[in-house]
Amino acid sequence: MSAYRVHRNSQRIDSQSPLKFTFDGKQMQGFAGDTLASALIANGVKLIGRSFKYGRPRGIIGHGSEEPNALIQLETGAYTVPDLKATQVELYHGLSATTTTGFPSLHFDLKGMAGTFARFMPPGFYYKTFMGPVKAAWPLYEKMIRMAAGYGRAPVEADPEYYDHLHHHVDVLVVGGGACGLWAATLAGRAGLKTLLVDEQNEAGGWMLSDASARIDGKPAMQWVNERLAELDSLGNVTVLRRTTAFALHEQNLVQALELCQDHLPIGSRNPGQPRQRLHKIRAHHVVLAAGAIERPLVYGNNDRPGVMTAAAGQTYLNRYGVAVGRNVLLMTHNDAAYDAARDLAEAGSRVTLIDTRLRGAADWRQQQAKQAGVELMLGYGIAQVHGKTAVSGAQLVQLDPFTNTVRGKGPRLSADSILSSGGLTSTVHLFCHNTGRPYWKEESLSFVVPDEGRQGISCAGAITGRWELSSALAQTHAATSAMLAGFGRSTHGDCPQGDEHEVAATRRLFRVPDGLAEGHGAKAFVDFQNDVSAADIHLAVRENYRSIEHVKRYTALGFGTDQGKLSNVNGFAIAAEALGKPISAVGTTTYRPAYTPVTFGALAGSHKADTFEPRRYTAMQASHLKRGALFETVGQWMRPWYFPQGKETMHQAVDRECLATRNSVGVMDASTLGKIDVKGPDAREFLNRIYSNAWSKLDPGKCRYGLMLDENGMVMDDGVTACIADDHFHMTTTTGGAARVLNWLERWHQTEWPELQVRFTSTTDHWSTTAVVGPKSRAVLQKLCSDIDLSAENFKFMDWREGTVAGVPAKVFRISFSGELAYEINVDACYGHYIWEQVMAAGDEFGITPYGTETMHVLRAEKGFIIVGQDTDGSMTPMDLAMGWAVGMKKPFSFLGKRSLSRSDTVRSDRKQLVGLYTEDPKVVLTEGAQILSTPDATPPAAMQGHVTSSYHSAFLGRSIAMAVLKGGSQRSGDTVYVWAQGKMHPAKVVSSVFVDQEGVRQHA
Amino acid sequence: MFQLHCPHCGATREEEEFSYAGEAYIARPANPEEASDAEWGDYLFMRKNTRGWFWEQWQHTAGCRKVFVVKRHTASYQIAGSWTLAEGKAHYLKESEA
Amino acid sequence: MPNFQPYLQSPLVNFNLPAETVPADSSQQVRANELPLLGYIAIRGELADAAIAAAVSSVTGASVPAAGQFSTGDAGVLVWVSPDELLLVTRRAELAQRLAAFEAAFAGLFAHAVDNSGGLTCLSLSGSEHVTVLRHMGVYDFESLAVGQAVSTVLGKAGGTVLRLEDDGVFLIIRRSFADYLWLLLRKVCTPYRFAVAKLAESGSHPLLRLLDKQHAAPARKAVTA
Amino acid sequence: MANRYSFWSLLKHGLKHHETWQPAWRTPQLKPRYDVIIIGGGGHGLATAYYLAKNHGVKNVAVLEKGYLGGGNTARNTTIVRSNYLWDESAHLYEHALKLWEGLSQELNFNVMFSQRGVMNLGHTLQDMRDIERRVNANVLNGIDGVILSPKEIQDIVPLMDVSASTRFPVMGASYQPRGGVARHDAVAWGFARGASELGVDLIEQCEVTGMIIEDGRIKGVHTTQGDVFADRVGCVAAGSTSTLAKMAGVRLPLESHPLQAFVSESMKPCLDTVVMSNAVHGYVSQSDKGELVIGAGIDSYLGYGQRGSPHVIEHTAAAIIELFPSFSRVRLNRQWGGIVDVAPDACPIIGKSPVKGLYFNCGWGTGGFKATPGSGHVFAHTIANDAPHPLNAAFALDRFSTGHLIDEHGAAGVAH
Ligand SMILES: Cc1cc2nc3c(=O)[nH]c(=O)nc-3n(C[C@H](O)[C@H](O)[C@H](O)COP(=O)(O)OP(=O)(O)OC[C@H]3O[C@@H](n4cnc5c(N)ncnc54)[C@H](O)[C@@H]3O)c2cc1C
Ligand SMILES: NC(=O)c1ccc[n+]([C@@H]2O[C@H](COP(=O)([O-])OP(=O)(O)OC[C@H]3O[C@@H](n4cnc5c(N)ncnc54)[C@H](O)[C@@H]3O)[C@@H](O)[C@H]2O)c1
Ligand SMILES: Cc1cc2nc3c(=O)[nH]c(=O)nc-3n(C[C@H](O)[C@H](O)[C@H](O)COP(=O)(O)O)c2cc1C
Ligand SMILES: [Zn+2]
Repeated sequence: MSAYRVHRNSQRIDSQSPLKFTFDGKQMQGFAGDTLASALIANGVKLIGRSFKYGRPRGIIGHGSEEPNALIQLETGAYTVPDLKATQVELYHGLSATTTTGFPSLHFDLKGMAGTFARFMPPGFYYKTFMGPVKAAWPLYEKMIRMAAGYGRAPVEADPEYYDHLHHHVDVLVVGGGACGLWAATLAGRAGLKTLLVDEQNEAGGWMLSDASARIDGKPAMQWVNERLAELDSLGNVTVLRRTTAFALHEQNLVQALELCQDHLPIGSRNPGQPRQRLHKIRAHHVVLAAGAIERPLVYGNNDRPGVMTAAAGQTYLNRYGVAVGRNVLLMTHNDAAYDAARDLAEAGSRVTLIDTRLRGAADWRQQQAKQAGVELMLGYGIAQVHGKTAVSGAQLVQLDPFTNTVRGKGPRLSADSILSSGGLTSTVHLFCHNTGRPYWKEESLSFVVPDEGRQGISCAGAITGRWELSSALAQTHAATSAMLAGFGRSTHGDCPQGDEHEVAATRRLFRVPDGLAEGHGAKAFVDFQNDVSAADIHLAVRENYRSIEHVKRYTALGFGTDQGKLSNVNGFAIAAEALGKPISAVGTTTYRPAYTPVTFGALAGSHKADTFEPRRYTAMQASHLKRGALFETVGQWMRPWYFPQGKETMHQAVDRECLATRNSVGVMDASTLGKIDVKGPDAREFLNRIYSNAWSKLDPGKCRYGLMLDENGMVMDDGVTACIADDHFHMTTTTGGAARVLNWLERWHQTEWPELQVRFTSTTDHWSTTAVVGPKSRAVLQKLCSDIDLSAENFKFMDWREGTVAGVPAKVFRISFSGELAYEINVDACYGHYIWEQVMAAGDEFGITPYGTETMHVLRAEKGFIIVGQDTDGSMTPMDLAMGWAVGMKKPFSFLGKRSLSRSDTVRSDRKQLVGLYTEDPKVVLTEGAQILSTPDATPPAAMQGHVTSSYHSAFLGRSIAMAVLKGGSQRSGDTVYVWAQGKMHPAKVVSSVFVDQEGVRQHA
Repeated sequence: MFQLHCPHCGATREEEEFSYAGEAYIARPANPEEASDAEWGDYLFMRKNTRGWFWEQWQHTAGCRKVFVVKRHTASYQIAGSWTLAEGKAHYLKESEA
Repeated sequence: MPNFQPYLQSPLVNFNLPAETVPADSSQQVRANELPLLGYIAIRGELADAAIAAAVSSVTGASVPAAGQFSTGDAGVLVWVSPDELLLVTRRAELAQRLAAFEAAFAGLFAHAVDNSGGLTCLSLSGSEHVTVLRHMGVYDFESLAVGQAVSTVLGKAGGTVLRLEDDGVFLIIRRSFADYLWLLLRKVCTPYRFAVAKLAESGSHPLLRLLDKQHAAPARKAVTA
Repeated sequence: MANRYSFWSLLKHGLKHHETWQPAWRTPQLKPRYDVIIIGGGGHGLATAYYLAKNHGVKNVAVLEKGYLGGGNTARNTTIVRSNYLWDESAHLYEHALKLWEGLSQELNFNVMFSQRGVMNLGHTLQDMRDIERRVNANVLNGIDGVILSPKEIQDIVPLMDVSASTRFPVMGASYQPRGGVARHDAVAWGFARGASELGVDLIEQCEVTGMIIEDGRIKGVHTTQGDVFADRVGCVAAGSTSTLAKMAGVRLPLESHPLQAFVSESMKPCLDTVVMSNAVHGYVSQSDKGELVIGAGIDSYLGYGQRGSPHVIEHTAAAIIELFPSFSRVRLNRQWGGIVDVAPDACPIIGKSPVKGLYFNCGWGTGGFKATPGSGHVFAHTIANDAPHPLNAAFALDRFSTGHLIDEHGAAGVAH
């Protein structure tokens, strides 16, 4: 065991609060404030996973969201989460985690064996093979590939926790709670702006949490951080959200941020009343990006061995978590900053050798400090190759040429239990780039960075601009924030905080540490750890002409992982640039896309789940339907009674009973879901003439008419009955699913095309409850409820409507029929809907009144050949196709919507599909809705399909089956025999009229 | 996700309140019966589909239900402004001429 | 004809809120309840037209509110919906009288009133976290909704109009068929807070509460349970 | 000459540290004149060039690509391949493509990882089930495989799906095309690129077409960012950018370009072995060979050339996936992106001649053209080579928008991906 706990004054763990946890079933202990990663390291765990492609042993390499290797499965059962980065999991008591890779086990891994053949598995190797020996072999190969891929396991139980969304509208959103973000928030807060600061970590402070020696305004940086937090806390206009990651930035500064509300708590002590995670949707006038920077490693041979880390990680584990990552540490750097890590580790008792790739090393004061702490300095060297297999055992050094990145000579072989490297910082530019922003290559910072001046609505502050020295990062933050405040017309309160000024020596421009061999000949030097992309792989991609950086990414999978290349991208771009012989700036970056770090699906969904996934709309009669045992059908968002089974009835039994009761006596149906639109104004009639295919000029008050609505393409889009209330006033009904669409349709035509027409549309769908009383006894039922309307056949005719009272309630009664029976639709204020329904039921009792649902409604209307838009039509049917030419007023003066389309060459073809009725030869056979129709019994593919069955039922009234269908040239094929085919079964049927019951209309006119 | 300004409500609201309503100012032929099949097809289906500054209609479906026009850049997603149908038309015509 | 005894049911009748109602107190972070069975009249007409505005005022006793606002008058609360639409929330008992008055006042004008009383209901939402709860449900900047303002916006996947009459709370006007969904959603987003179906405040001169018909507030008459 | 790819070639080159691999395609200089210019180096454009050279002997061809090859929608799609379309015209076209897919890896000597793991379209309402019935019957009668599955059968194939009756959109059944599946999108572009290049086609990247050279109603060539190039025949295969190019030629098209978004989860062990699509709930998902769930979101309603859309669309899709797969609630989104899809009014492609002689368009594939890639290239090459459509694309001509002979695949075909 090489890593060990030390005490550091800077540490953020509470050594008084030990926590027990298990990893791969082994009991371990950590402390409050630990991450799973820091606790694992402290427990001596090095091997944490196997690599994706080669099964190489891997350990923890980073300390935050950049971690590519330590993907673990947290917890089991319903609480399990795959692929969490151990570096971002806060330790809690009782936590259990397992590795996600290694088969059959982490220590004995078959893929690892296959890794022996790694040299034959370059990038894209699967594109080049698995194509033979026979085609059929590929599924087997694929199965193996799939089994070998993937990290954690998807949960298989429903999520026991919940999520919600919270919307914010703020003046300023600050992303990042490091020194710079805190200062920006302080200035915004002091200026009185409504400010929100988010930081992904459990504590604010950013790098200051790791850098024990930093000072601001002459005091320890963390003291300054705590003062800032206290001040922000005291300002009423500032909110600080911890454990909250801004993961996407969208148009007009809409930022999505994920707050982990309870993930840091033991499962047993989570509050079920609080969400597990919360998605914040923040609309900010101005965003300050202070997301900082992430240290990248250098690229060198076997740089993926467990025990290899970034220098920043080593420094963080030490200073923040009180864990020294090794007793015998090698640290390779090309910059000054990493000396601090070496110094701190040495101070804490580790043996540290600092390998500076620069011949002259760091600024004197840093070299002195390091030496004083006991660090051994080796200048002008680099690590060619790491030794050790499942753990670091040492490294082979080479002497570097001081000017070119080549090897000048051999170096010593050193033993070590831990190897750190620093390849400089990479600015966290992601959010800036989510909506078109592009970073630029700043050579002096050796990083892609964002501009100091930000852009419209966005300021950039601190390390994100490539400022690695605290003093200059703060100075830039101060300037950028002041400029932002000026934009708000506010002034800046406070002087720029001062970081210590240091002398710094120049960085060495180095990404890939040379090993003296041609690329691809030496040990694998990894760039992207999660996807096993080595420096040689990038060269190979370029050699094979995958030269665009996007091709390099896609061919090698560079940056494709769950870390999205936070450690690897810049090294990858630099190596590609070298292979291409181009400057890095000309290579550019791949595209930064959300999410900055992964986001739980559940959090994205929020409360749009289960019973609130999508509205369920109910009518006022819902309780009545439930009481009578209705089963429901979803129609659009509405829940409509489907049928009302009694006892053990099947649907067909129930529907037969409902149909017969209605045809023979009386049935009742809830028609409230139909869309209703009040159309009123002097030009209402003209408007209807334009919007409907049929004519409205002569419809008198007191009368109703069925109307067909076409789209401009001439196809039927909706239908319904419209009643004339007064000369300038109509009550329009639409299909249940079409209500909103039709209202918007009317509004758009009126507003955009005919604003001169004086007419207005008001939705009254919810206002009216509609009870349809249907059947020969419907008049008798109504007579019991209604004294002020003359219900006699002569005075209240089919397609009339009357106003009066029903059961003492003001009502509009329409004598319309969707069943071909004598029928009335009672419309009342929906608050009376339940009452009226129950009154009708009571009044109908003596006639055996029978409630029925949509299924019976469908049978009754099909018996009459009435269409249902959306079932008998599919957006390709004209009124003529539906044999409804009678509903087209070709002589109307205004060219109504869709009219012109009806005369196009294709639309007037006589062999279009037209609506017909079908009688099966065997009356017991109920055709399948959706069955295809053939002219001959030969169904050999490709068979010439003639049309299909749109509606098909057993008609209890007729004692046989009936069907509606659309058939090529159907209007001329009456009497033909056709062959109806569905799922291998064929039934002959005869083409007949689609009106099966009461062709003369006697019943509805009764 | 856009914030759109509804000139009727005089308020800037989130995209979720609105429905996109297509290219603005497509003129319906005054005499459809006189249009050829090709002209009618053009009116029905052919669209500018501009990459760049584009005049489009939105309807404030969750608010005032009014249709209005927005001038939006379809590649950068910048929004230059929004107007009532009547007000916008003058700007639109001026730009179309230019 | 038998002696009919019509009863009215509010859209939320199936939740039987009266049975759940407890006295309001300050420990409740979110309080909600229904103001059942009010009268709702959509007024359609160009509001910029002085004659129409005058007619509206004459019937309602309220001035025509500016965009995004509401006003109050004898007849109740008058909410701006669009440049050619207002919503009058009034006493249910006065519906017929109001509708007739509009008809008379709009004679000769291109304007009219449409009864929508069956189609809408009103919720009161108050308590220290009531704005937070709205922020869970909808994208609108509810913190900016000042007293006197009304906004029609989306709440979850439904629409709704939110009115702020006073600092402590808002009123939501929602559609009947979405009421069930919105109530479920409201209860869901209130999970983190102490929630109560709380007794509505004494009406006094409160412009909305005083529209409540005491007679209908009696649960037994309303909630014909199924 | 490019290397032949095989297991043995990997061994051979591996022993030589992979230093001996040839470029997958050549990087030629742009010539001043070609027989045919293809605008757009996506899957369709590259396939067109490949088949022009392979089947029609037209080898003096340039593919002009403004960015990098395969970087348009080809790089962004959810890779669903199926042929179970409703109408005869589209069914035959997509089935033609599917048959080509079945031999494509061998044809190209490039493993496009075509994985026939089956595609399921769920039905949640009675009308969905009618539509499914109609479509599956039509498919079978057209010689396309398809069956209807019961909820129980669905559950057996996709154990993690919630098929209980209590959900908001209960799963009532599904259509299932076993021969459908997914393929590796990038490999398709690269495979065709390599194949075409080997046959002599010049692939020119970073070459944006900025104008058309037209004389007397005939195409003569194009202006590009690399200079003018001449050819008597030009095929435009630019997906979301088609309208922009058509405008250069003075051609009006019935297209709208919308953002269409997708996202992937983190990579997980195999947990979903089929492609699952749902129209009513509006989500579709498969798991890639690498292990991430690949999920398609809804189309954004507005025009957008930004390759990004609105976040609430993604949120709704995540909700839809959880509705279908409640246990995926704790799975995490890794990356989201968008493409620009060119949608035609009838959700069907436009393939054929244009009013400008020698200028051909292949566009309108909208949200679902990846699956057609080989078939589209095949018939388009035929169209260009013969100046007349292949029988399979004759119905997809531009004139259908004036005759009214639309092939409306909207409702009937389910989510059109
Ligand atoms: C998110 C998403 C999911 C999808 N899912 C599926 C699916 O599951 N199944 C399916 O079948 N389909 C799917 N599609 C659709 C599918 O991606 C496309 O139909 C298909 O890839 C189109 O291929 P293409 O070659 O025509 O277009 P593209 O790949 O877009 O190629 C067009 C090329 O033209 C280039 N170009 C444009 N303008 C110019 C110019 N002026 N000069 C030079 N070059 C130019 C572009 O840069 C581009 O590379 C999806 C699409 C998206 C966006
Ligand atoms: N040596 C190192 O590794 C290192 C790393 C970073 C910063 N620094 C130095 O620290 C000083 C202060 O820098 P700073 O304040 O600009 O950066 P910082 O890195 O100290 O702080 C940035 C903070 O933002 C958080 N963050 C990043 N992306 C986020 C997101 N999308 N959502 C929420 N939180 C997010 C990070 O976790 C971190 O806490 C500078 O001098 C800088 O050079 C050093
Ligand atoms: C089928 C498919 C699977 C993908 N899987 C991943 C993935 O695992 N990781 C990843 O980072 N991106 C993945 N991507 C997305 C690409 O990184 C990229 O976002 C997409 O091709 C669009 O390109 P752009 O983001 O460069 O504009 C995938 C894309 C597709 C089409
Ligand atoms: Zn508005």
